[in-house]
Amino acid sequence: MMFRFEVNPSLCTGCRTCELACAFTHTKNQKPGRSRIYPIGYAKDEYVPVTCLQCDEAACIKSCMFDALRRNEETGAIELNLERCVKCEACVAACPFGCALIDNVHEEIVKCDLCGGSPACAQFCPTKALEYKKIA
Amino acid sequence: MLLAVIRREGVDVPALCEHEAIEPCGSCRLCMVEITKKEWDGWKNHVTSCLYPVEDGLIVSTHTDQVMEIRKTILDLYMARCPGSEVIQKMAEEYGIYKTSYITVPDADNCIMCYACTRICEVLGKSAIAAVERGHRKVIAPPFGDVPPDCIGCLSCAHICPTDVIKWNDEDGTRTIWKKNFELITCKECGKNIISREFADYIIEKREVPAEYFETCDDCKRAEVARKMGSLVTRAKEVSL
Amino acid sequence: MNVDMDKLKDIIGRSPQESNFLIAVLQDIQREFHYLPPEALTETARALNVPLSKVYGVATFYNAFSLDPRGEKVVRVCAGTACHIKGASLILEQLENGLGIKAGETTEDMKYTLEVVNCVGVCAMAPVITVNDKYYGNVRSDRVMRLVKKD
Amino acid sequence: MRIESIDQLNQWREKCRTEFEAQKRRILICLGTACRANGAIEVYEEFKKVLAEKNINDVSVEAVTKTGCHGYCALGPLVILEPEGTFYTKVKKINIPEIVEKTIENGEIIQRLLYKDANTKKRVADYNEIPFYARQQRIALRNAGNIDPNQIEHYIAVGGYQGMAKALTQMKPQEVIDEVSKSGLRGRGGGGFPTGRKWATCAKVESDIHYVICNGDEGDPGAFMDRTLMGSDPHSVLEGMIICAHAVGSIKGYIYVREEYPLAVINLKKAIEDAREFGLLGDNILGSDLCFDIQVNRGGGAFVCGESSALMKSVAGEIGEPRAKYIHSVVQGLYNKPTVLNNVESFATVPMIIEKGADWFTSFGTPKSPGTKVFSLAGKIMNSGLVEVPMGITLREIIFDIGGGIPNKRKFKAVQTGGPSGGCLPAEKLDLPCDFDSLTAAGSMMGSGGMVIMDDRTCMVEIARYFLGFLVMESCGKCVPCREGLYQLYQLCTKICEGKGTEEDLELMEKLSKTIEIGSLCGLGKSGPNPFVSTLLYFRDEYLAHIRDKKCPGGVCRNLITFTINDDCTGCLACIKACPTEAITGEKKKKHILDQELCTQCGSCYAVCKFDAIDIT
Repeated sequence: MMFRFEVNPSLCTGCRTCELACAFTHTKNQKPGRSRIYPIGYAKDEYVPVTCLQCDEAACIKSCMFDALRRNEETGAIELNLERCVKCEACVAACPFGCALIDNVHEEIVKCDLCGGSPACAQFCPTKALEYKKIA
Repeated sequence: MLLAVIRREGVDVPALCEHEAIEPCGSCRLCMVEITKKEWDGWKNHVTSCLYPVEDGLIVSTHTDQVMEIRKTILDLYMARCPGSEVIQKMAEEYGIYKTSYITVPDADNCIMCYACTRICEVLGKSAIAAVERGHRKVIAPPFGDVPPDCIGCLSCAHICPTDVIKWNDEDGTRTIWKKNFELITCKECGKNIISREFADYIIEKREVPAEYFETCDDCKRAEVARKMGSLVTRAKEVSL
Repeated sequence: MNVDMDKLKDIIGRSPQESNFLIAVLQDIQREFHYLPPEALTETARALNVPLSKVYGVATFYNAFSLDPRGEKVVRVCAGTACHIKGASLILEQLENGLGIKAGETTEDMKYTLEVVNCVGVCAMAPVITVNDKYYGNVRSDRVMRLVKKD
Repeated sequence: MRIESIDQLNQWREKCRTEFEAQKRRILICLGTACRANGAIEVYEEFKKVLAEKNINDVSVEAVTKTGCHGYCALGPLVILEPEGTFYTKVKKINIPEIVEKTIENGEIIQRLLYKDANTKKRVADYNEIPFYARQQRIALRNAGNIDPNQIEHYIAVGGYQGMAKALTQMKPQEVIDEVSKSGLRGRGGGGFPTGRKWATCAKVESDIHYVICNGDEGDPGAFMDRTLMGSDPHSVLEGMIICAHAVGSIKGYIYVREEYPLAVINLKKAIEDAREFGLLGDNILGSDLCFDIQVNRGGGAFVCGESSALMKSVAGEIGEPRAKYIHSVVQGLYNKPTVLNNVESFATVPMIIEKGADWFTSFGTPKSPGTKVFSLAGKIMNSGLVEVPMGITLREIIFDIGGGIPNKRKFKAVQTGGPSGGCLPAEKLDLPCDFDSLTAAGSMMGSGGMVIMDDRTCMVEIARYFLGFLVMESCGKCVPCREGLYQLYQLCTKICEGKGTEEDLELMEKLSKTIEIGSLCGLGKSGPNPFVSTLLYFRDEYLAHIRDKKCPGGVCRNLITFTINDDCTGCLACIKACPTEAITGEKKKKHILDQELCTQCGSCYAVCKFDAIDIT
């Protein structure tokens, strides 16, 4: 089974619910960290939610010298093992889409892990601009 | 290793020199625990759990009086060695030590000589720094105490250091660490600092990541993604109109 | 100080160019030059394909190596247990005063280097000093300076 | 010439033996390091020169044999004239013409060069009758001082490589292991681990390669057995290693020799070359399946490299830092391959066990510590040197009967055994048998066999401080209890020596010692506090004297002693010349005066005074 984010920018209102959902889902120590997803405005009142594409040839995995990023074969998500991460930011620099992020609150790298298979961002998107769909 | 199992079970055992990205080395001795087995007839041993292989039938005690005494003494010794380290102070306070019983080591910095930095640099494949001298005179330093020729300015050593001893500075597109200056790649769009040129080159060479990925910062790359997707939407709208 | 690079390469070339010969190569260089010049470490690192930091680490870890040029005569005071209880520290003190340097240092005229060694294994003749490769046993503190000067 | 079978070896042996024995008159000159330092090389050259000039019947220049250390280092240079066994001590170059003329030509013994028994005042001609030798049982030292270490023919002539031949041609590897196990041989490097068990474990590990390493990194200050063995009888070490290689299935061996032992390196290298030439090392040794070669690695000069895992790191060309040995090095040793590591003396003993059998070996020593042990005697003792005695002999026998007791009529205070990791035993323990378990139980250890004897002019607190200082310098610095703990222990001990210590300090030291013992990563750290712990156990009063009374009973700690000149002063001026601070003044033949203001308590005057005229209080 394969899942994929389906983004319909025309439905996105830039309400940032996805951001909140992401940050709270990954909350640690009562401090909500940085979201892994961003609605980015590209024109007046026009937004696109941008998040990790879990690339097949992932530059983030390749660039990590310490093997902290690995693909979860079950969900297909590229997951960051924080215990192995030394915060060198190589993945942040290498991701061609800018989707490996730095969380300045917890001082660590954050990376979309598809919430273990059912991404909160898609679940909470009020306009269905973002959907997590089965494709095969 | 045993430490991972102990932690998995939710038991808090302190450790300073341990990190998943590097091989355990057993230098800080804080993760020491008492082990025994039924068939050992009451014989006990103290081992560093970061290095001890997991075995069937092992009975592990993490907080016996003896173990606590060892941790206390070690933290007491650390307090004499690293009088300025907040990490050490906090840890020691948890064990009821507020002031060291020993003489403060002259000229000591906050380095606890755990080799995390040298080990991570070795994993990286550079080994730009190493332990120099031995015994109580030992320090972590680049060759000849000079600018390390093999350093690529990735900051892994500084980030992994448990007591934050390794200082670095990013200023005006230049990164300085171990007294060595590195050119920082600045985003061609917004001018934000990305990573050092040498580190990027190393990744490009070793891991075959396209060089152009490193030319723009993450913010600008995301904005670019949004722009591209947006343009598709705009075009679709134009078509439907 | 200029180092004869040809000689250096020749010495390094005598051993197999493998990392496990690092200590042996450094020992050969030390024997030839009486210390390890910086060029020697860099060249060894290159030839044996060992990180320079490790070469430097090894060179500073072991007593056998010196990173500073040493004097014509290397005076070593044995500080083994037997020598210690027979007054080695007094002998060291006399030498330090007499030569005007501390243990581990070299006189400015590059004539003498003073070192303390753990044990040279001639405990039967304690206290012992060696001057270059020559051993002197049952050394007396009041005569040690004369001994060193005449050697 | 390559020896390819046991028959060829036996033929060669016959030839060597005939040649060796044809030389009726042999002049053995000890060229051990101590004798060398006292001019043994000049003695050797002079003998050859004089004999060449004289041209005496039956006594050719070849009769002059340079041997390795004979053990009685205190009396060097030593010259032994065979076949009578006449033992000349402290021989000088100028004595040679006389020896040649009188003893060699006319059979007359020169009395004044003979050993003089301190008690009976009698001169002894045959060295076997000298107490120093009479009590010894030489197994490991069997050839030391009797053969030229650089001539493989000598070793062959006296029965060398016979044990190896037996093992290779008549015994399966398991049989060799069984024999060694049965002999009860325990590691002579100090740990006392059963050698047979070590070999058996290693042999069982499946691996593409097994290594054999000989630990010749004799780092204990005050010990010199291994130096002597490697320098005087290198082939015995090689033979032991070859037997081990056969037992565990190894093809590659290393000998790790201490940097400070140049002679041992030279002699070992020569022995290896010769053994290779005769096919005793290399492929298919004696026509068997065994292919084995040995390489000499010079140590870098670090005490910690005596520790097995550090030594293996050093052999691999790295920094000698130990690793935690939760997986033993017999399973994962050098380059992570199964490795047998034994001490020089253990390997030198093995050929005799194979040749003569385990039962013969267990006839010496005690049931739990069979065999003999080489001890080096040094410090405040009459007969310093090397002795090999059966295990279980008491300290008293070694120190007083063999060692001749304490010089200058001083009192015995303590004996330090086992080097920096060992401990100091007091006079009450003199009747303790010397075996692995008794010494450990008494708070010391066998170690490699170094014994440093101390008289009443030794301060036990200062000795503890000395060893701690040594260990602080020699700690590799990897783990905290050892690096920081020993440093603090040393600082506290220094405080006591300076008269600034308190009883709380002592308590803190005891507590700290416990943590270092349990918490350290390797043996160096774990045994690091031993010098302090054992001196405190037996000499607590001395610590208290420093703390409470601000006195140093041994008269060593400078802050706590005063020097005075008593009426025995003859006015010889010696102390005046020796005093570095010009604190002593006076005229010839008049009692000298010491100015306490200027005195730095360095002890120079005491060291030079021949009339016991300096008092230390």
